[in-house]
Amino acid sequence: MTTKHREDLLRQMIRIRRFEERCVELYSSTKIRGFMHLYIGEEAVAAGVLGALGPSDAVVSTYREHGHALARGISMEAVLAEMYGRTNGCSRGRGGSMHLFDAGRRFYGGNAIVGGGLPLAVGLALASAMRGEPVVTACLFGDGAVAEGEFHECLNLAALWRLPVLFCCENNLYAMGTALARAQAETDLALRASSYGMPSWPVDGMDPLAVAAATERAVESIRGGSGPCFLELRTYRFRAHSMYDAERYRDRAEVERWKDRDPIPRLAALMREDGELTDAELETIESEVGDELTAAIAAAEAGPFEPVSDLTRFVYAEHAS
Amino acid sequence: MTTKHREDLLRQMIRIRRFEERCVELYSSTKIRGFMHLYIGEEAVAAGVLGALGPSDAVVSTYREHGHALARGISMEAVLAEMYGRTNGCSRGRGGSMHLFDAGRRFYGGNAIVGGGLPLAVGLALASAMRGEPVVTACLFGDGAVAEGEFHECLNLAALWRLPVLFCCENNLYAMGTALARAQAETDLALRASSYGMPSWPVDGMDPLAVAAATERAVESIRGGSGPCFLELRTYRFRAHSMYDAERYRDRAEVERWKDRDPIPRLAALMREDGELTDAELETIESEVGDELTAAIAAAEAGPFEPVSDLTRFVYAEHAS
Amino acid sequence: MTITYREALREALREALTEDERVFLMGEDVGAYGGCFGVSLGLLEEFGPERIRDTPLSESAFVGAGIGAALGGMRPIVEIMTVNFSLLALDQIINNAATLRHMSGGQLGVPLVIRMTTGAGRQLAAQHSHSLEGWYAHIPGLRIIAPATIEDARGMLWTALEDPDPVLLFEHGSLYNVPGELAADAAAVDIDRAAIRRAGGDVTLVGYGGTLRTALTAADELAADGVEAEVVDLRTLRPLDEDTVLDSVRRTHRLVIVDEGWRTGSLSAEIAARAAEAALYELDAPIERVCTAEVPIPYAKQLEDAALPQAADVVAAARRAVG
Amino acid sequence: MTITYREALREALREALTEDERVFLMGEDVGAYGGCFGVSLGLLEEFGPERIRDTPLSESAFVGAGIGAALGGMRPIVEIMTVNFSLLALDQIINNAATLRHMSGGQLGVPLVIRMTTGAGRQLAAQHSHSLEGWYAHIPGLRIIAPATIEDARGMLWTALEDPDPVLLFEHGSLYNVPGELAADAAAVDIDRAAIRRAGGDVTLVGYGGTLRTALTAADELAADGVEAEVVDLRTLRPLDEDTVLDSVRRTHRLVIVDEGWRTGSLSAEIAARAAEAALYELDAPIERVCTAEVPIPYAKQLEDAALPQAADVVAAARRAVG
Ligand SMILES: Cc1ncc(C[n+]2csc(CCOP(=O)(O)OP(=O)(O)O)c2C)c(N)n1
Ligand SMILES: Cc1ncc(C[n+]2csc(CCOP(=O)(O)OP(=O)(O)O)c2C)c(N)n1
Ligand SMILES: [Mg+2]
Ligand SMILES: [Mg+2]
Repeated sequence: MTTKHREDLLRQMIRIRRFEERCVELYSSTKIRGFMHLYIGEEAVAAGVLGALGPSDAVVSTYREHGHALARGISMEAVLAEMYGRTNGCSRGRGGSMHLFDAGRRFYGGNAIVGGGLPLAVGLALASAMRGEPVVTACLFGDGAVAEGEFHECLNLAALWRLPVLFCCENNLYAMGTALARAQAETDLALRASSYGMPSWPVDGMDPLAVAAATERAVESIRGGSGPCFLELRTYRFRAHSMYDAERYRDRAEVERWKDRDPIPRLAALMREDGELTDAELETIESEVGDELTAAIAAAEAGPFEPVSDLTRFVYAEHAS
Repeated sequence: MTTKHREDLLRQMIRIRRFEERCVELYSSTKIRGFMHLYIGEEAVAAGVLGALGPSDAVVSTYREHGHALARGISMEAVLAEMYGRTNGCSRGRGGSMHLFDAGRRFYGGNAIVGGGLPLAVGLALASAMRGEPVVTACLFGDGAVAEGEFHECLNLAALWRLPVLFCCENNLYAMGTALARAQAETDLALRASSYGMPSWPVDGMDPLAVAAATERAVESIRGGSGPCFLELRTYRFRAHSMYDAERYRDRAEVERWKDRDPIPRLAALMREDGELTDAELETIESEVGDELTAAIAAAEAGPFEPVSDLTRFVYAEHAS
Repeated sequence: MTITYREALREALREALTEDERVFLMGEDVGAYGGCFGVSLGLLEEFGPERIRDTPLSESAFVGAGIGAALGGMRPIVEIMTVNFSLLALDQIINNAATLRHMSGGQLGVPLVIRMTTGAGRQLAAQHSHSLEGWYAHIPGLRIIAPATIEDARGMLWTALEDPDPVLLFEHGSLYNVPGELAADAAAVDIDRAAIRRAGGDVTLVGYGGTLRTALTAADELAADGVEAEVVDLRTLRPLDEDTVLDSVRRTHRLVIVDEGWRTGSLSAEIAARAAEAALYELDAPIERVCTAEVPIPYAKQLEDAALPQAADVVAAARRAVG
Repeated sequence: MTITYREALREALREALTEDERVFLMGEDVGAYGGCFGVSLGLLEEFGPERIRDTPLSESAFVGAGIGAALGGMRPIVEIMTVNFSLLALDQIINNAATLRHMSGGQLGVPLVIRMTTGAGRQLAAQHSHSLEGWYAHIPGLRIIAPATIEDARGMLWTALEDPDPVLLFEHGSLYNVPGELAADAAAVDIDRAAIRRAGGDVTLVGYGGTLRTALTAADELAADGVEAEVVDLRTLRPLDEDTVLDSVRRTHRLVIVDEGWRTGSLSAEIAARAAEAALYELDAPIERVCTAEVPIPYAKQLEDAALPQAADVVAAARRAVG
């Protein structure tokens, strides 16, 4: 892997981290409202997976998707303005944190029903297959979604029809307050997925290099026409499930142990060791990200609100006539 | 296995076969209406599975359940009267062929939504487990149900909570006109089920002795508290899916090959070989079954219709007051 | 030419598959079996398994896949065998199909047609006899259509496919075998307006889908008695063409609504409410609703008949209204 | 004592678990997490994991398991986090819970209580803001209740558990933190009758669940203007206590219905229809409905506020009715 590639991964993770740290503040000052789910700790997955996709590939995500959206190239301004409920938001302010969309970048949300995105991904893949386009649809979802019926229906359908779907299970060991072992009879999710007859493997989701490598391998296989793949990305969320969560269901110590594996300092250290990163360079990244963020906040805050008279727009298509 | 046991299995299969053969005639003469699904060819499963259960065990079934109902001890009269829509039917004529019930015999239907019975079975098993009763809930469903989300949710839940459920998949290779290989990415259903971490095994569903033996083994394990089991009962329906089916989706020759394995003559031949059955004894069984059937038809036809003034009964409980 | 409702639907499918290569049909047993009610019989042979796709029993996945395929540039027609099984796909229909355009601030659209059989009357009992098309009409973002005539069975599909939003098309199970005349050049029909199927000045009878015939039969009977009923076929249940209904009421001053939904919360309630909001002073008699009894549909014939709206009930209601 | 709606619900759960050993609570995160809205906080510690059961994310399975457990002699309380996710369990609710008694000719009963949070108003956007309790009221075999007051939050659960049929209990998300007075000896309440929460002779305002407050606020504003509104809280949405509503209309001759459902096909339509059927000649003004706009609920606050029924809208409607 080139230095440039590693640096991209590092920068992407830092962008996501700093962005969300700021979101917490903005939420506290009630600039952001509704439900908000932080990705902090899981950045290696977004950086690694999204970084391995091409612009014509499609992405389907969850409500914990700030990181996915940013890594897909949606600007900080568009994401933040969305959370501010402004028309310069990537969903015009109608979606909020859980519903980021960007049709041009083939980013199909932002789905807040656990498991609800999987059928969309299967359908997007079906469309590209029928149109003969060499496109991969990446579908990100959590370990909690694995228990839902739609998971099963979709893995079977994708495998049966050999559709170009990359199933990316972000296994952060909890679905809200429910630990994996209290939700799954078989906790080895890659093993479970392999029972549908598709290549599946577990990946260290705290290591962006491993995530990137695994995704590249899978994408190559899928684009080659051999049907879907499944990646179990073993990761952890450092923060609460949402902004209203007292975290009664896990130990502080467990969280601390995982924080020792924080992907950002880990990659930075590795790059430093390999002579690929100096303190000054890291500074530069941080300050560029800081500037990007400051500008994004300013732009988001300057965005106009949709007039109430437009309330019922976008329920049905607007006819040209 | 004792001669008595074998004879019981044979008699049960003959009862079901003759009953349904008559149903076809009664359907043609429009005495029976609505949807009707025949079990002919699959009798070894009903005889073997239901015969291995005790009276306090619970049963959840499908719309193809005449055989299950009869093998559970619901009388021919009650089943037939139900299909006639009479109040002496086992569901008072409100259910018809697809909705046979008998609360006293813990026969919980008769469910016409594919996969819809599985959650009920999980719940019945949960209730018996919470009440400390040594009861098994047998849940019968087809290969088609395996693709439904509820299959997945229920197998996981039962395995996770180690509930006393016996999952009995009647794999007759078709879901209506859809051959198994066109519905399942992995056609070895016992293997699929084992991925939920429960003991699963395939059984020759054309052999009532094998079915009975496998069920006994599974029931013993479940009653011993080791959680659910899964049986894949490999069988075949000799007739059309329902009364409206031109069977475009399969070869006559395939059907004929399976008919060579008809469980009734097969068991009869075996018993004859082993000196357990004479032609005269078989005659006797047939004529006893014939008499039972004749009496059942007479009783069904004599049953009263529910008065229209009672239409809205049984929507809510009738309060004593 | 004379053709059945089923054949008219099939012709519409054939035309769509022929005219637009983005169109494909997907659902349980639409291919090898020929469709559970025979609507798609022969299409697999004609268009091949890529475009006539049999699915596993996975309503949520294949309906959702239809939504995804629509997002991806196709024009899927998804068949759910019957409305009864659509409950398993409801999350996809409501939370995705009906919602994506709005949630994305207008970026996405879901040009999807979902066909399903609806209705009771064939002794299929409680789990196979739902009439939920009126219930679906509650959901913004969906368009709900219910062809009641041969012409609409032939013509509504193409119009639905041209709609950039999701359309649910409900075929009443008791209509498939009904024959009728169809012009050789029959083509797409408008789906924006309700239709007056019979003119009359004494009372307005509103029906749709399976209840149009009930209303027309009742109208004939009333006519024999000298009462001229105007019969309105809603055709599209969402958005409702309120104007056609209310205009009729303004002429007849009496309103009887025939609805196969369970009375409480059926579409008939919405129509009655709109009349009570917008035409209260035009009403010369209380609004009458002839609906399905509030009971899961029983198997026994006499009970099922009693549960469903019958022409005689409509006649009685109209007589009460006319006074 | 002063207690919040949330605490009142928790007290009701605690009482049920204490009084009846067949009762247990099952759902996503009801245990270790304490309930997604904190309703069941502390109950796991008090009653243990056998009776406070965290489930995997499998709405259809655990709702269906609740039905099965009820058949098996237990008295389950199933929590679906929010009504939005109940769509995934709808087949079980409609085709099993609501139907088994009838299909079995009266042999089986499903004494199950399903609790869920409903409603919008907290900027949770389209997939998390449904108000479908009125929609559920269409289904025979179900009882639908919606506690709008502290007393009802405390008292309805026990009554629901004593019901031999399935009861869906809808808790409005914006009420959890609302405090109120509760008598120390508060106990089960009747769920058969609607309640008049404010007497008045000029206009009837009907609300339920989350819209009761809206109606009461509007009534206060109207009173300042000399218009005395009577406010009816439906409490039970199915079966509807039509008498209480119509009696009030017969006194006031004006009807305004406040409903958080989307206007078309909302419960408000049913109430309007019943008034138009049974009390047409009592109405001195067209019926008014103040409902949610026909749009998936948007995230942005000004849009969400505009979409939902507000007290000012109710005041305006009442003024139109009073004329
Ligand atoms: C169908 C459904 N059920 C419940 C919820 C409420 N809920 C939101 S997030 C969540 C946990 C999901 O866990 P997981 O899939 O592991 O994703 P994570 O939050 O860990 O990223 C739950 C239960 C929901 N949104 N959708
Ligand atoms: C959810 C659902 N989808 C579709 C149907 C229509 N349908 C009835 S039986 C059947 C085939 C089921 O096949 P299988 O489970 O293998 O059982 P079999 O009929 O072979 O005994 C189908 C598709 C249904 N009843 N329920
Ligand atoms: Mg998780
Ligand atoms: Mg089968």
